[in-house]
Formats: sequence, structure tokens, C-alpha cells
Amino acid sequence: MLTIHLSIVIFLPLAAALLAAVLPGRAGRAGRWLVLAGTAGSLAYAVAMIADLDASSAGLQYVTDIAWISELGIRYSLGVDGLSLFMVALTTLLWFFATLAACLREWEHPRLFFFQLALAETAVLGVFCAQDLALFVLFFDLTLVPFYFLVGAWGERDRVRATTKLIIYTLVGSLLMLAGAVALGVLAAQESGGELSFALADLTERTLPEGTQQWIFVLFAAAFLVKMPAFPLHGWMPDAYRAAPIPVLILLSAVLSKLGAYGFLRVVLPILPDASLHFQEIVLVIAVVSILYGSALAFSQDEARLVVGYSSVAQLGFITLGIFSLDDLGAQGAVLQMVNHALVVGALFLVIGVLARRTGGSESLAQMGGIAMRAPVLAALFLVVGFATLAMPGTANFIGELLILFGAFESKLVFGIVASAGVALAAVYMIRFYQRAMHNRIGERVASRDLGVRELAVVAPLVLVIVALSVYPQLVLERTEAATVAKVERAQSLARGEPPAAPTAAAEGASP
Amino acid sequence: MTPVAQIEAPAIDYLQLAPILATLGGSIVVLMVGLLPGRFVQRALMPALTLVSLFAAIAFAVAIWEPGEVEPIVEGALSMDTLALGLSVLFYSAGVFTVLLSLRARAVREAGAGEYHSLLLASITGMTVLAAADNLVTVFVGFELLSIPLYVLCGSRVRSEPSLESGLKYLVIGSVGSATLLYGLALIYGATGATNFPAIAAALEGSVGATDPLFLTGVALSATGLAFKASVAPFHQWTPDVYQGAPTPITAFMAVATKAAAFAIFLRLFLDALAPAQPDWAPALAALAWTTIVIGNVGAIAQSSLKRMLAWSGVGQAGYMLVGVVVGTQLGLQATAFYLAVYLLMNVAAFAVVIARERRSEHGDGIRSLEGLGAASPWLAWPMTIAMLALAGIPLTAGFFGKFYLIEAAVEGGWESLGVAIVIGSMLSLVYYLRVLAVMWMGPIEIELPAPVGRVARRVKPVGGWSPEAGARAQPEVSAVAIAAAAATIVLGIVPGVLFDVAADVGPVFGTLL
Amino acid sequence: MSATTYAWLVLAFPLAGTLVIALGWRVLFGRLAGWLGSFAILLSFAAGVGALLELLALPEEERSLTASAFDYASTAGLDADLGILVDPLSVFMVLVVSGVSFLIHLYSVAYIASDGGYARFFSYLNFFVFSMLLLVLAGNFVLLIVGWAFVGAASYLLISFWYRRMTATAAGIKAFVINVVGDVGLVLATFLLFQATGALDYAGVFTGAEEAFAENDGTLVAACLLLLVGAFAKSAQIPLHTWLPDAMEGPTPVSALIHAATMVTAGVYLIARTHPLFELAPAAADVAAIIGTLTLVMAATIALVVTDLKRVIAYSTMSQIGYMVLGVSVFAYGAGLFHLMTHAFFKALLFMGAGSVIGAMGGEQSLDRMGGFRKAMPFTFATFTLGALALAGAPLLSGFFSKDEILAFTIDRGGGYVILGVVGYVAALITAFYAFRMVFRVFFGKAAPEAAELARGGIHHADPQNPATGEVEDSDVGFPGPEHHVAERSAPMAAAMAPLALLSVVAGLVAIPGVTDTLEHFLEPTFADSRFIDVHPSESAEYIGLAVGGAIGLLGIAIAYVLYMRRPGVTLALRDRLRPVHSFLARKWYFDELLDALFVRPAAGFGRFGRTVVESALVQGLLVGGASGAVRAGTSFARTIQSGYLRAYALLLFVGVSGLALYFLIASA
Amino acid sequence: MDVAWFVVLSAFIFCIGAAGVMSRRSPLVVLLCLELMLNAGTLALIAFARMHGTGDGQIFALIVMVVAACEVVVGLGLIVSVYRRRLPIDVDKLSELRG
Repeated sequence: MLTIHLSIVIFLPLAAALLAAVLPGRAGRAGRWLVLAGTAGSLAYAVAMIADLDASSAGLQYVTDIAWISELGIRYSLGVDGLSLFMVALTTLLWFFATLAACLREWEHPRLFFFQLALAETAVLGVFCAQDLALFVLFFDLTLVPFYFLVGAWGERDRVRATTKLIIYTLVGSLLMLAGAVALGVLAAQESGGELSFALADLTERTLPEGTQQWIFVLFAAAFLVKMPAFPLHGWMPDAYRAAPIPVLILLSAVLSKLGAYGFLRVVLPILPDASLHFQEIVLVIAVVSILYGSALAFSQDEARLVVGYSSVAQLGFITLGIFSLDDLGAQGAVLQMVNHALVVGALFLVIGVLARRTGGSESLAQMGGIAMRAPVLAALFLVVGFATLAMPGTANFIGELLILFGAFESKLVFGIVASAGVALAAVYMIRFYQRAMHNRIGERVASRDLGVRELAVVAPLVLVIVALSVYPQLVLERTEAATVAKVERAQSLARGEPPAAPTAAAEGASP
Repeated sequence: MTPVAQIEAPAIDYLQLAPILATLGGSIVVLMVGLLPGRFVQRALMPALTLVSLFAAIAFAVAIWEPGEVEPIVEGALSMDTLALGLSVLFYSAGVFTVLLSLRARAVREAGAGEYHSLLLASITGMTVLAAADNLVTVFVGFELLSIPLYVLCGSRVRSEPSLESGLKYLVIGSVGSATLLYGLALIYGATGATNFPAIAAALEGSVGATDPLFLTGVALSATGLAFKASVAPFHQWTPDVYQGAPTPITAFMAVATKAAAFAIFLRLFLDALAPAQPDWAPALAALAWTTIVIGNVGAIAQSSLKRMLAWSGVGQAGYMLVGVVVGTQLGLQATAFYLAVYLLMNVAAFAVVIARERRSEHGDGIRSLEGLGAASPWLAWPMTIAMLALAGIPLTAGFFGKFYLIEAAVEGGWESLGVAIVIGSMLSLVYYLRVLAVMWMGPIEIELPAPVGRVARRVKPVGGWSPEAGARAQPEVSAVAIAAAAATIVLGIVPGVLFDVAADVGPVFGTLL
Repeated sequence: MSATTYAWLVLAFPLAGTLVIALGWRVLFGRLAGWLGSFAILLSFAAGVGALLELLALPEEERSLTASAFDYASTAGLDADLGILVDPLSVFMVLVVSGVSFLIHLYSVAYIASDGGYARFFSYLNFFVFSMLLLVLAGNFVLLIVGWAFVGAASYLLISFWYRRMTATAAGIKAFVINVVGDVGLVLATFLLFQATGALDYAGVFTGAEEAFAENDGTLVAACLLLLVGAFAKSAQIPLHTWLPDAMEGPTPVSALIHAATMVTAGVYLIARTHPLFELAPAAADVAAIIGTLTLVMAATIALVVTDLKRVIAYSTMSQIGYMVLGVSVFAYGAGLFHLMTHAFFKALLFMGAGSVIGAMGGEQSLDRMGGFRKAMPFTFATFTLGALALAGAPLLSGFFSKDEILAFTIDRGGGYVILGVVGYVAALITAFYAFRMVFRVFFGKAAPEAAELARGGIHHADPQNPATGEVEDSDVGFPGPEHHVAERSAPMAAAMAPLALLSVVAGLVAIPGVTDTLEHFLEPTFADSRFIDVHPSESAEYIGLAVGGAIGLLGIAIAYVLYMRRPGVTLALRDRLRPVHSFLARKWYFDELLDALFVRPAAGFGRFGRTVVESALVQGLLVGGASGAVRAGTSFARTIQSGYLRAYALLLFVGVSGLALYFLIASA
Repeated sequence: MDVAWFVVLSAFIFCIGAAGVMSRRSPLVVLLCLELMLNAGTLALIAFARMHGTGDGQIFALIVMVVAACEVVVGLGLIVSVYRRRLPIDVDKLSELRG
């Protein structure tokens, strides 16, 4: 069956933004709310899909599959399974809150800003829904354009250098991936003597010789690891995080980082299983180093943003660890953790924005302190988010990390044990952050006051989602299980030396 | 030896020849009418006539469009197949754009509208001949017919030193190129005893092995000649200087049309006549492609003059297209043709904006002339943005698919390394394309702009059509060109089907290719 | 209602209390929040009693009920539901926890009355009780870990309750991090068990372990040791004990509740709960027993020299928990848990008394400045002394029976265990001594000015100042607000202390050797599968033990009496004589320095190294700088050969041609 | 006489021309050298035409002469206009555009 649901989800924000951009004068100034409505629409749609998802099947749903550029074998082929659907959900969710946060303050050239914001959402949603590798790459590269402008034109401090670094760094990866993707499609077609096709389903069935898989793997890994970012490819992160305005930063850190992890799960593991196994240990080393290094830097930073930034490096390290444990437990944990991390990081950056407004614009921990004094609500919300971030048992993040660690122990005990040190370190940097900001002596420039209505409207709902998910993480787990297991099963069976499981139709949800 | 007695005139299929005749005739007519005095003639009639002849040529080209292999005409001198026609259409549209961009150009007034336009048409004629050449002689004739008018056009701003310098440089170095080409052709003729491409190919497969040193030296020399015109490294050095010095509309014209013509003959000579020797020349050309991609993009990075930057980036782009030639497959041919078309649009858009700016800004074609353009005049900023993104190969622009197509061809032809070369090139190119965007949108600027080179900085200002008084006047046609080209770039980036169909027609012109 | 329903209620009330107080902090005026919180816990206690009755109604072998609310995390072969286990052990813990908690809530209602964060305090406190009950009711390891971490969080929040004290926040982060280390240990242990048994719920794991492991199987021992890491982190056993003394930064009720009566005994509960595993891995059990013994003696010795009233009690807590750990890990579960209960009573009581005294001192906590409060605060004096007597193991008081039962069991195991038992008795002597060191120094001797003022009917008011550093603080956040309270003058405090005093006296009666064994009998179903269920020291042995223990206790008290009442000053002389020993003890056996050098500094150093060196050198320098440098170099090269000289261009062109031609000729040849 | 010698000769002429282009600074002389190179090509063509005994080489040669003439004309024209601008007649002075 062909449906246009996904196309609507993807392009609704962009359509709204285009409309808003052409609205004349008075209405034009209200355009931002139109954009917000657009993102809200997508969010609603995503929620409806989650409710309606057939969790039992690993197959694709809401499939759209039209020949686009037959000469290049590119199809406009969309579809979601449990995995993609939750990525879509968190994208729309965070975009909604980021846009909301953006709506509540003034920008120069607001039309352009909100247009870029919406364009970015469309691109990211496209990545998560694309079921054709070429389409995936196309959207993947496209995400960078709006972010280039969002950081460069509306950023702070030496934003241009930061944004140039960000784009070149990440686009280097993406372009390598472009070459890899084309090679993958063409060579797979030559191998199998079939039609040239980039459909993920076809590529999963056409297995390449290991040598070829390996160099293609490297190209993909480059793109995804930079995007995350993983040590030592995080060079763009500090500058970009310093420069980006908060709403953009939320998206950059919460959603864009997931593209990499998602890419590994969606593309690399199913299509390049042998290479994934071959490079497993290398990637695991990168993951573990990212965890320890990220945590260590997180608790030696003074800038709040960078604390969260480096903590993300560590978190993404965990996610990578889960994925490359090549074990369904680990993978499930990784998926859950992607959702969790997106939520907490979003909330944290919102909180940082709030804090900055109470410390005379400074985001340095040294300037903060004692803010809890007159802001119990802020303190409480921040506390919840903080506990979630350090994966305190009882939060969904804990379940995520638990599964990841179990997966890692299962397949590579040593890496798992080293990584579990990261759990303790997380406690250190997060509590340190919370204390330096909310507790201790009152900083001299601190004017402690509680959340205003606007701030509350943005932060509280997000925290509510975090709490809800903590009470019932099963919501995610049961819906993503079938899809995720299907993604890892080939690599897993290879890792366990079992006869490679033939890619079942379920493995990629045979496109109609 | 047999005395060459009387030669009976060859049978000529005039319909097939029509496009060439259209521009040739146009050139003569324009030259004559141009002698008439009067503001109207100079300002309105000349461009009008030129456009007429160009559109006529386009019409003819479309009329005789005939996919597949076609019979050569004029005793095998030319074969107006889809490759020739397709690319000719590119030349003609490039001509149209150039005419529009030149409407207010000072060069026209200094050189005289008649001469200017007539030379333009002559050069275009040469390109068509070159693109259609099926015979070494025609190759040389076309080559020169395309070059000589350009020498003059480059120097047409007789009161501007850089213009003269570029003209003379182009002349001298260009002639070296053509001499080399000529000698190469001579050697090939000597080795194979034929000037007709089919005959040469036959000879290569038959009596003469592809390893005959005489022949190979010939290939090397002629390859150099062509590489020079396509500004492939290390024969690219004239490009930045000439592009910068020449009047900007002419620069735009050279950037797109000359390159297209050069690649046209590249494809013809190597994929038709020399196809049997592909294993011999492919590695060499591959090496050239690598060097070109790297040198071109690296050179473009630290340029303060937009024209120079585009020239350098043009070198890099030539490298990409060379990949299509190297693989020597039908797909490669199509990819190259496709990219040439896309390339035309992207560059025209960019140059149009440069022209618009340099006529107003005291920075001339310096990158600073774009500062704050995003806020000031989005109608110029957006086309420039799109052009830059497209040149960088960002999705939803035709440039993305152009690169995609080339990489696909490379991989399919077993040249994965070249596919990687292309993406590496695009990485490097980001540095300077993004800077342009930053200058336009992210001012007040705080990035270090490349230091202008030595004296060029001072002298660069009056280059091109820049004139303070032009600043006052609006220039709708320039913006129009920019917007049209940019729009086309985007549209083709979303529904490239049409262009792919054309490319697919162009593909099978040589039966020899797989 | 079934026992499980009651159990759910047990959890529900404190949680509700937490939320109501947290969300309603604006509207809850006066002491309402306090009463609300106390009431919630009272209800919870009532529900606990209900569960007890229901359970007793069942035949013994059916006294283990599970109930599940919903699937919490079940995917890819892992299956954890939100399930509880109701059996005698959990019910026993529920009653102890909720009972003591209620009294301490009651105490706090008055004690904390004038503090800025009144509502916050009670929401935290309720949250803690909820977490603790979750911990003891949890039906599987995942939920256990959740409760485990929640109590850690609550303890963190309450330790740094006066969050503008640098010392308090520092203590908080220390406690939290060490507890997280414990959590990690639990997680690892859980995995090892899960891998072997494929189950996460207790029953599944225990039965699975029976099949999966031989006795002292390596993996199992590892798992048990990892469990111990968790247990030791919570129960402040060597080497993870350093956070407990610092935790005294928290308000006194918190010290009473969390850091004496309940949370810190979680480790004991854990060992008891997972006893089938430890019985399968005696090696691990022995480790626990040894460490327990070490801790109990070390802590006791430190308690001899500490002068901060609350810290003395804190070290005594550590030492007493050492006894419990020793008890449960020599498989004397009844004894261990018995001591857990009695200790909860008299230790809570001691802290409450201390709080009252500190109130009188206007926040001052140093023994050196106290004295002569006997007259001024008779009630406090009485109750505190009763507590001290119980702690010292004076005959017929609760501590007397429970402690001696543990030691009796230990010695009964024979072999090396005898040594442990003997050490236990030695420590008992020290215990009795430091217990009465407190009593004599606080209540006897020459009256401190504060005591005099109290006697005059006033109460001393100092500017709120940090007892640790002595720096002055504002009363917004800081020592319990501008007012101070003593038991004599605020009914709730007295009302809370009286029952505890009573219990400290009589609680022992539930397990008088040969007379009553109510507790053991009640707990039996839980430990029915234990191999040591029927192993008892002979009654005669027990009585000998009791006699010895009692004698030792009295002896200790006597020594204290001599040193502090008869010949004051001797202690000072002694201190100067044994300067090195004293400083060794005063520096707490240098454990803080040790951990600091082993973990804290290296980690911080690594972080600094990363920030200063790796980032700039590798990430920015080599990767970013290197790449851009290469490009720059290429650019300048391309531009230098672009010299602008025609002839140079021509030259390059010809070079190119010749190169090309040469390549062709060579390649073809 | 063997055709090969003519080819060799033409090669020599070509190289001389090339050397001239690279060594001489006066545009006029450079133009002359270019002529040399073109004529080398012409010579080669004629020689080969003779070798193969076909006519098209000679026709080619004729055309080349015409083309060469055109080039010289344009070249001289440019040089004159350069001279008119009072610019030094020296190709090395024409290096404003570079980098």
C-alpha cells in the first residue's frame, strides 16, 4: 500500500515555513507561529503513528515508494518501522520545543530564521524516513545547509569560524559517505547482476564481498562518527556549541547527533555485516574512549554548554557501544538511549538558557551558584533532568544504559566493564554541574528568580515527557524491538559464528 | 603518387549544416550592420540580431535532433549528432546569456557593438564546428575559429590594461596550445594515415597498433592542446589570469562555453577516434584529473577576486568532468554532458551576480563587494547562494546530481579512486564557496578574507565592466539572468528527469562504447 | 485486602506525600507540610501492619507473595517488571523503616520548624521513605537497584540540604558518587547473575543459580563480591565508608533516619535477601564477614577520639553495621536483622538526643564545649543515656541481646570465626567506652554557659555558623533557621523520643535465648532454604556469651566513668602520651587521603590533561590544524607557481607535454 | 630521401619555436616563434601526406597557413593596442594578473 502520510510529516514544516515566508507585513510577523503550527502538526502526526504502529512486525509501514530518477536508480521511497518512528517522534518533539523557545524571543530576519529552522526539520525527518540510500544521503547532506546559516547568521561570538568548521567537518564525512553510497549501489548491482538500485531492502539482499564492504564501511563510519561526534572527531563541537543560539543548539546536540547512530543501525549493520564485525573492536575502542574522555572533560569544563557538550560525547559513546556490541540487547539499549539523550539534552540546554538569564548572560559555572535559592521550581526540574542525564536508576536513561552495558558484557566483557566506569563519571560531572549552578554560595552577578510562565511552558512539558518515559520505558522498547533486532540479526549471527541469517523480508521490510 | 586532379564539390546536407550557418551568417550580418552609426543600432539592434541568430541556431539544432549514430556530412568533415547538437545548444544559450549580460558592458562600447557581437557569434560557430568535428582538419579549424575571436574579445577593453594583458597572454599561450595540438594531430595523421575519425579508429584496430610511438606522441600532444583549452592542470595557468582580466561577460562565456567545447572535442577524439587505445591513455588522463581537481580547488581557496575564484573553481570542475572522459563508457559520456549543462547554469548565475555587483560596488569583483548582500538585495544574494551550493554539490541543486552521476560513472567504470577524488575536491571547494555565503549572509564580517595578491589588489578594481556611472542604473536583465539560471538549477535539482533524458539521447552517439 | 495490596499502599502513601508536599509547597502554610508528611508515613506504617497481619494469616510455606504492576523493561530476552515481593523479611524491614521514619518525621516537625526549606525537607524525607520501602519491597534486581539509587539520591539531597554550605555540598557529592559506585557494582553483579540464570527476579535467580553454579564457582563469587561492593557503599564498610562521617553535614533528623536507622542498613538487607547466593559462595561471605569485623573495630577506635558529637555517633553506626554484616555473613540472619532493628531504635534515639543537645548549644557540635546538661535537660539526658546503655550492651537492654547473639553465632561457627568473634567482643568494650564518653562529657562535668542559660529558661542563640569550619552563615539556609529547639520544650520531639527509648529498652525481649524467638520464627519462611536455618549455638553457649558481653559492656562504662568523672585530665595526658596513635585515629586511618590519591586526583588530572593537552594538541592541533595547514600549504604553492609570467606558463606547459609523451612511450614500451 | 628526415626536421623547428617562446621577452619575437611552431606542424603534415600519398594532409597544411596568418594579425593588433597604452613591449612586464 502506498500512503502519503510520511510525505506530509516530512514536508509540513517546510510548507508552513514557505507560506510564512511569503506572508505580507503584519501577517509575516506572525509567521513564526505558523511555523510552530507546522512542527506541531508533524508532532501530532508522529504521535498518532506511534499509537497506530503495528509493533509486532519489523516491516516498514506507511510506505511510499515512487521512482524518482530512474537513470540513477534513485527512488523516492519512504517508510518507518519502530526504529525510525521513534527517531521521527523525537525529532518532531524537540523541533516543536526548540521552535517554541525560538518563538518566545526576538530574532533579526525572523522569516529567514524560521524558514531555515523548518527546512532543517524537513531534512532531518527525511533522513529518518528515507528507505533509499541515495535519498538518505541526499537528506543527510541537506541538513547541513540550514544549520550552516542558523549557526553562522544567528550565532554568538566568532560564529562564522565555528559554523564553517562545523560544516566542513561534518560535510567531509557526508561527502565520503556519498561516494560510499554510490559505490555501494553500483557495486552491489554489478555483483548481483540486477538493476541498479539504492533501495535499502535490495542492498540488504545483495551482499558484497568483504573487501569491498570494508572500504565502504570506512567511508560511512567517517560520516557517522563525525556527526555524533565521537572522539577524536569532535573538533567542531566546542566552537559550534559555543556559537549556536540555544534553540539551534538543542537541535544540533539532541537530534543531529542521532543521525550518526541511526545511520549505523539503519544502513551499516544490515548492509555491511561482515565489515561491521571486522571493525567491531576498533569502533568499540572509539566508543569507550569517547565515554571516558567525554566524561573526564565534562567534569573539568567551566562553560555549562561544554559540560553538556562533552557529556553528549560520552553519551553517544554509550550508544555506539550498544550498537557495536552487535547484540540485540545492546542495540535496543542504544535506541532507547537515543530517545532519552535527545530529551535530556534538549531540556538541559533550555535550562542553561534559563540559568544564563539569571547570571547576567554568563554561562560559566564560576559565575553561577545558589540559584536554587529563590527558584525551587527551576531547581526541581533541573534536578530531574540532571538525574536522568546521569542515568540514575529509575529513569529511562538507566534502562537504556543497563541494556547497553548488558549487550556489551554479552559480546565484549572488557569494553563493557571499562565503559561502566563512565556511569560513575557521569554522576560526577552532572552533580557537579547541578551543584555549581544551583547550590553553594550565591554568585555575585546571580539574580535568583523562579521560572517565568514562558520558560515554564517550554521546560516543564519536556521534563514531563522524561518522567513519563522513566515510569514506562516499555513504551519505546516494545515498539522498537522487532525492528531493531532485525537490524542487528545478521551481524549478530556472524559475531556468534552462527550460519549468517538470510536477510528475511522483515530485515528491511521488503519494499512493495 | 597520384596527382590530385580536379576535386568535385562535395555533397552538402544544408539542413544538417543549418545551425552552423545560422551563427556564421549572423556573425557576418552583425559585423556589416554594426558599421551603421546610431545609438539604436549599437545599443538595441546588435544584441537583437545576435539573439535572433542564436535562437535560430537553437531552433535548427532542435529540428535536426536525431538520437543515435548519424551519417557524417560534408565528406565526413562534421557529424551533427546529438552530442554535437546538445552541446551546441549549450553554446547558444551561453551566447544568449552573454549577450544579455553585455547589454551595459563597457567593453561593447569600447570595442564597438558590431565587432563585439560578431566576434562572439564567430567564436560560437567555431565551437559548434569543434563539437561536430569528425575529422582532424575540422578539429583544428574549429579550434582556431573558436579561439581567435576570443583572444580579441578578451582584449576588447582596449583602454583597460588588465584586459589587454589578458588578451595578449591568452593569445600567446593559446597559440602555443594550438600549435601543440596541431603538431599532435599531424603525428596522429602520420601514424594512421587518416584524418577521419572512423578511419583512424579502424587503423588503430587494424594495421597500426595503439603502441606506435609516433601515434602515442601525437596523442600526448593533441591531448595537451585540448586539456589546455579545457584548463586541465597543469595546462590551466592561463585560466585565472585571463578570466580575471577579460570583460566579465566574456569571462562568463569562456567559463561555460569554451570549457564545453573543449570537452566536446575531448569526448569525440578520445571516445571515438582513439577509443581503441583507451587502456593506454586512460591512466594518464586519470592522473591529470586528480591533479586538476586538487590544484584547482586548492588554488581557489585564497582568492579575493570573485572572477579569479570562479576561474580556479572552474579548473577544479574541469577535473570532475575529465573523470567522465577517463572511464570511457557511455555512462561517463552522459555524465559529462549532464554536468556540462548543469555547470553552465551554476556559473552563469554566479557570474551574473558578479557583474551586477562589480558595476556598483567600489570593491569591483572583490569578494567584499558581496558584503551584506543577503539583507540588502536578496534577489542577487539568493541566486549567488544557490550557485555556490550547487557548485559545492549540495542536494536539491542540480550540482548534486551532476556529481552523483559522475561518481556513479566512475565507480561503474571501475575507477572508484576517481569517485573519491571528486568528493575530496568538493570538500576543498567548500572552504571558498562557504566563504562567499558567509560574506553575503553573516556580515558584519569577522572572518579573515584572503589578502589580495600584490598589485592585483589595486589594479583589479577597474577590471571588467565596472563603471561608477553604471552603478546608478538598475540592471534588470542581469538579475533576470541570475534568477533564471538559479531557478533552473533548483528545478533541475528536484526534477532532473528532462536533462537526464537528453543525456540519455547523447549517450549512444558512438557505437563503439559499451 | 491481600498482603500485596497493603504493600502497594505502603509504597503509595509516602510517594503521595512527596508529590503533595512538593507540588503544594506554596500553599502548605505553617507546619502543615510536616504534619502531612508524618501522617503519610504513619499510614504507610499502618499499611505495613496490615500486610503483616495478612501474611501471618497465611500458612508459613505460602508467606512469599509477588505482585507486578506492569512490564517495566522487557525486551530482547531481558524481562523486568515493576514487581514487588512480600515475605517476612520485606515486611519486617517495612515495619522497622516506616515505624522509625514516622517517629523521626514527628521529631522533625518541631526540630526543623523555622528552617527556610521546611516543605522541601519533608518532601525529600517522604521521598526517602518511599525509596527505602521500594528497596525492601522490590521483587527483582532491577527494581532493587532503582530503590537503591533512589535512597542514594534522597540521601544526597538531604546531606546537602543546607546547600549553601560548601562543606555540605561537598559531603553530598562525595556520598552520591560513592553510592553510584555501589550501584555500578550491583549492575555488574546483576548482569553476571542474569547471564547465568536468564532471570532478574529473586526466585528465578536463586533457583537458576542453584543449577548454574557449583559451590564457590568463580563467576558466582565475582557476582557476590560485586553485590558486596553495592552493600558496602551503602552501609559504609571499608573501603567505601568515608562518606558517612561527612554525611553528618545534613540536619540531625536526617542523620538519625538515613545515616543511622535505615538506609545504611540496606547492605545488611541485601546480603540477607540474596543469602542463597552467599551460601553458594561462602568465600564471598567470608570476605564480607572479615570486612565487617575490620570496619566495626576501625570505626570504634575512631569514635574514641572524634570530638564532634554527631560524628562520634556516625562512627558508632559504622561499627554497629559492621556487627550486622558480620552477623548475616556468618549466616546468622535472625541475629543480624535483630541487631538491625534494635540498632535502628537506640541509634535513632541517640541522634535525636544529640539533636536536642545541639539545639541547646545553638548549633555547636563539639564535645569540648559541652558539659553539664544533666540538670538543664533531664528528659534528653534520660533518653540519651538509655540509648547509650543499649549501645554499650548493658545487660537486659536491646543491644545487649542482639549484639551478643551475633557474636555467639560467630564463635559457634568455630575455626577462624572465633577470632572474628573475639575481635567483636574487644570492639564491644571500646563501644561501651565511647558511648559513655559522650554521656559523661555532655551531661556531667562543669556546666557549659549554654547549659546555664537553658537552666535559666532561655536558650542560647548563636549566629548560624558552620560547625565544621566555624564560618558564619545566614539563617536563610543553614543551621535549622533562627530558632533552636530542645526536646524539653517541644512536644513532638519528646513524643518521638519516648517510644524509641522504650523500644531500646524492651526490644530485646523478642529474642531472649531459650525464652522467646518471636523474630527468628517470624523470619523463618524467608530463610527456610538456608542450610544454617537450624544451626544454633547451644543455649549454654548463648548464656555464657551474654554474661561475657554484659560484663564487657559494664567494664567499658566503668572505665569511662573513671577516666571522665573520677580523674578528668587523664585522657589528655593519655592523648599526649600516645600522640601518634591519636593522630592516626583522628585522621580516620587516612582513608580519605588514600581514596583521594587513588581515584579523585587521577581522574581530575586526566580531565585537566584532556582539556589542556589533548584538545589543543590532538583534536584541534593535529586533526583540525594539520588538515587546514596542509590545504594552506597547497594554496600558497598553487599561487606561487601562478607567477603571472607568460614564459613560466609556457615552460610548465611544455614540461607537461613532455611528461605526458614520456608516460605514453614508457607505458607502451 | 626518407620522409622521416622531414619529420625530424619539423620536430626540430617545433622545439626551436617552443624554446623561443620560453626565452624571448619581446611579444613580436614570441609571435615569430609561434609561427615557427605552426609551420613545423605544416611541414610534418606535408611530409606525412607524401608518405601516405593522400591529399588531405596537404589540404590540412593549406588551412593551417590561413589560420596562422589570422593569428599573427590578431597578435599584432593586440600588441599595437598595448603599445598605444604606452605599456612596455615586454611579456615579463605583463604580470599584473597573477596569484
